[in-house]
Amino acid sequence: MADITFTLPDLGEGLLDATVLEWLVAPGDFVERGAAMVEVETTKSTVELPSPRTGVIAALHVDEGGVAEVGSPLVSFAADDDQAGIVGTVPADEVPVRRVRLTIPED
Amino acid sequence: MKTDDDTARRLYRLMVTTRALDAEATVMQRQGIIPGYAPLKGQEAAQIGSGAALDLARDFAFPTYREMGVAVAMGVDLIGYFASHHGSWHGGLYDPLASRFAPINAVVAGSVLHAMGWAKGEKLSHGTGVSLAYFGDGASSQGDVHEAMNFAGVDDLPVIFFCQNNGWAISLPTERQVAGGSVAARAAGYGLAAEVIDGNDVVEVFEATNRALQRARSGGGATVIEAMTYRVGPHSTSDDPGRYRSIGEEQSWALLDPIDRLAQQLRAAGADDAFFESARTDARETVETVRTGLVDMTDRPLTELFDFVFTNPTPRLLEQRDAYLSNAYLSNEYASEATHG
Amino acid sequence: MPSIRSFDGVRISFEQTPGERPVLLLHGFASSAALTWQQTGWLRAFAAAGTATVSVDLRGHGYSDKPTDPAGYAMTAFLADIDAVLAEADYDIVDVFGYSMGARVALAFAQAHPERAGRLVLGGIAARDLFAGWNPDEVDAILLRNEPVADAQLTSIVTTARSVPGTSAEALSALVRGLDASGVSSAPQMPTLVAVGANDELAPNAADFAEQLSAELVEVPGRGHFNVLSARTFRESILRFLAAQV
Amino acid sequence: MAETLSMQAAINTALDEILTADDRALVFGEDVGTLGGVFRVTDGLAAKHGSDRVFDTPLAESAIIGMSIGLAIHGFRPIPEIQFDGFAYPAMNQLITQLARMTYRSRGALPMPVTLRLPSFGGIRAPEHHGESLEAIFAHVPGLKVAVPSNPSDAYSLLKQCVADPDPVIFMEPKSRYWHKAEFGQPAEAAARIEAELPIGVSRVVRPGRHVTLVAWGAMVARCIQVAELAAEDGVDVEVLDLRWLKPLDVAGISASVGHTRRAVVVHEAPLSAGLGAEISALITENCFDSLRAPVQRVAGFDVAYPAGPLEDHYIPSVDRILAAVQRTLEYRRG
Repeated sequence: MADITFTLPDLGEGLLDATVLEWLVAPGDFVERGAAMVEVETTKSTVELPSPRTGVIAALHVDEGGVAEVGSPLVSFAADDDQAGIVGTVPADEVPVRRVRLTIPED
Repeated sequence: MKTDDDTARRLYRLMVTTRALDAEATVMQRQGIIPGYAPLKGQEAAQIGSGAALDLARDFAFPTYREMGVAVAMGVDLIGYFASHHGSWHGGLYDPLASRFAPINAVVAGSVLHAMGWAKGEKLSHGTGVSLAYFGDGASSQGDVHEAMNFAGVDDLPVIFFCQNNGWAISLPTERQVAGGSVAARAAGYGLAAEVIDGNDVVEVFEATNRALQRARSGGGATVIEAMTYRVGPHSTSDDPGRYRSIGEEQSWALLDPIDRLAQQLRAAGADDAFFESARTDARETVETVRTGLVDMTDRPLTELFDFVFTNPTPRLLEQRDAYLSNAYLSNEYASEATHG
Repeated sequence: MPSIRSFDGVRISFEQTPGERPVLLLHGFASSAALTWQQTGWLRAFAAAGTATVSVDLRGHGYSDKPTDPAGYAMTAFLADIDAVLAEADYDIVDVFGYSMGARVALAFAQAHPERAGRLVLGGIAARDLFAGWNPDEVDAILLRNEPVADAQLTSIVTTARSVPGTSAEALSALVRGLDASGVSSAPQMPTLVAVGANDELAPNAADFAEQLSAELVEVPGRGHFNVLSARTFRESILRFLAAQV
Repeated sequence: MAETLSMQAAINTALDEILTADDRALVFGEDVGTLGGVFRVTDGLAAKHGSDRVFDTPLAESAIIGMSIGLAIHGFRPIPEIQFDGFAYPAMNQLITQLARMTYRSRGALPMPVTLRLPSFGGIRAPEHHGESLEAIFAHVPGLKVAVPSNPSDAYSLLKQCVADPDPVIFMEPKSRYWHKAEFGQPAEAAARIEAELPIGVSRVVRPGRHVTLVAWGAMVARCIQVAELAAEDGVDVEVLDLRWLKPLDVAGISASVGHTRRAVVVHEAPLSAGLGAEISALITENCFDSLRAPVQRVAGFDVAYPAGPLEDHYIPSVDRILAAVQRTLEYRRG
């Protein structure tokens, strides 16, 4: 269950870090890509960062009030190894139900 | 032919319903009600504008797997349409002839040839109907599309080649897909009329489709319409656009929403809150109806594994069916379905 | 970004998003439409609510022209710019949402054209005059010569302002001298909301100000002048206020 | 401790090593570059080997195969991907009349070292045309070879063998097994295995037994191992033979197995009629007629289009359908 970690994206204008004002998601939440995820403050302005991924939040790496560095971990999503392909589902390894019995041959 | 206010309002209602259904489909996939879905968010104007222009008495539409908006515009049975995404029946459970809407087709470009063929039939029978083939910038690279356009050109066939250039074919951007940068530009090579239109202006799409319909009905032959739009959502509910494009790009397009654009024009033309509220209410009712239909949708009866392979089934196939359905090891709820004729 | 040429030849750029009831968005001192409304998620929130927006880069800011003559920054110039933009956008009546200096301009617009403003939201602003206590020469020391001055708050605000990319020190200097952002003459005639961060040091005693305008008030706990804009409660209360039936 | 790997990762490793070892090798197809493949099988290869050698193509399967032929004539070793089995149909002309025929037409002057990777077979509740089994079509074409791995280590070693082979090979990847992890062994071990298994066309007994042989490939191998374990509960000892190559078929291997179990059931997902099961059954009858204790049985998909949703569980040979066929061979008495 290797999580997928996203760093604080480059906020432009040479900014190196930002203060986390408020998380709009919590670990365990299912979030769609693009939904509002976290509010951060830079020296110049506040920025509402959208979720970079559709999935379940695994961990928030900077607490509210904490300083996040551009390029260092900000949020992790749970990513089960068995990621479905572009279509369809991942087949479950079910134990098959059997009804037919066999008889041992004489030879 | 200017689009009057009533038509614009009808187009708005159809787009609001399509947007609500499209969003609910992703929710239903997350909830496991359907295994997968291909969202069309952002392309409502291109689909409603073209689908709503068709004359259900004589025209025929050929969709791929992402034209739910066209199905809404043409009044197709939506529970039957969503049966395809529900995994009940690949082509959907609606009646294609009654709906004038060919079965859902998962391999793109193939149905473009079918639209051309239908148009050939319409011309041979001296009808005034027109077929409309849906394909995207991705499918425009398939040989089938080029062959269809050439055939239509040779015979001046009454078909509209409607390309929703939505910027992406799964992970490939249009500039890596469409050499020369324009699908419509190729029409000249086949002697066809062509228009590149703002696919996010539903009135422009509606009027361009009507122009092409008039041309075809009056013997002027085929038209290539390239509706420039944008696939705001992922290719499918298990796609991760983060691997090939930025959120900034998606959100800048999302801000230029085709539904809001028409809302602005309707509001300026005097539409009041009551109108907008009724559009939202209709959409909610349709979503509830479709959702309930899919939640209650039962598996297809086993006999349907065999029933539609041929129009006149071979004896061997019937034997295969009867042998399987009457097998002891099928659990009793199936065994009772043993065929009876 | 589309733009129009205003009465005095100054080119004003602005951004539009479609929707039902339009709202005019006016950013703060040394900011821009993108910084104040795009990055903070406001444009996404308005799009989700189906509300049309017109976000203007006020003269001297963003992509708009940046005159350096203080006379070019009279409030009447700002109002003329807005008239030109609204004419281009083909909007007669708009709701207006201004932040900080933009709130001053919004208030002036509402008072100049009461029949054109539907609802009015004034963010990050209070009774105190915008540049109250700002000595233009000290501002120039910081802006033009990067020399800190005794007033620590002024130094920090103006230094930050200067560091915003795309800003022009000369334009900001001229604006501080030219803009007569004096106090309020009369209560606006349309429904008004004053919305501030509870710790906004540039907008003290907002409650009195709201009362003076007979306006509703929202104070967001824990937030100051520079970080209330993207706060969830700030956003929700303003959207609710704007959505209330006229 | 032997490393466990999914089939996706095993194929990714093989492609990575091939691209590193042979600068003429190219990997291309729809969404294989930036996206890393719709099943992530080519993930990271474009970044590592550059977009000149791992690249996305426009959406046109005929062109993908036609281009591969031109590249091969130019001296490259193309490894194209067609994204799904059902998308191979538009490429049939290039595959059959051109790729399979070029060496013959040029009297050997133009070898075609092309390996087409084709995610195949069903079992993932996918839309139409995403669960088809085309092996019989390909196996019937003179000039094409066909290989089908059933597990990660075979996926690794078979793919390397296919790419090394100078002739065109259709490498059918059982997509329902992409995610299943299995013991893989160190790459060096796997490389050694390849040397041991030359020439191509070798099958493998994955479970020895003495009462009946189940002949299978791809995802059906795991299904047959399940059947063998269930049969053991009844005291019946089932041998499972993983063919690995469908063209050429391992006649010796098949004959050896059926020779000692004296009963055979062939299992495949493709429709029954004119499926590859018919060819295998004919070979068994021709080579093991005297030792057969029962007619060869075939358990396959019905002669219907690949169905949607839950119907796929009835279409694909189930444990019970295979057990029923095994029982027919056990209880058969000559008339």
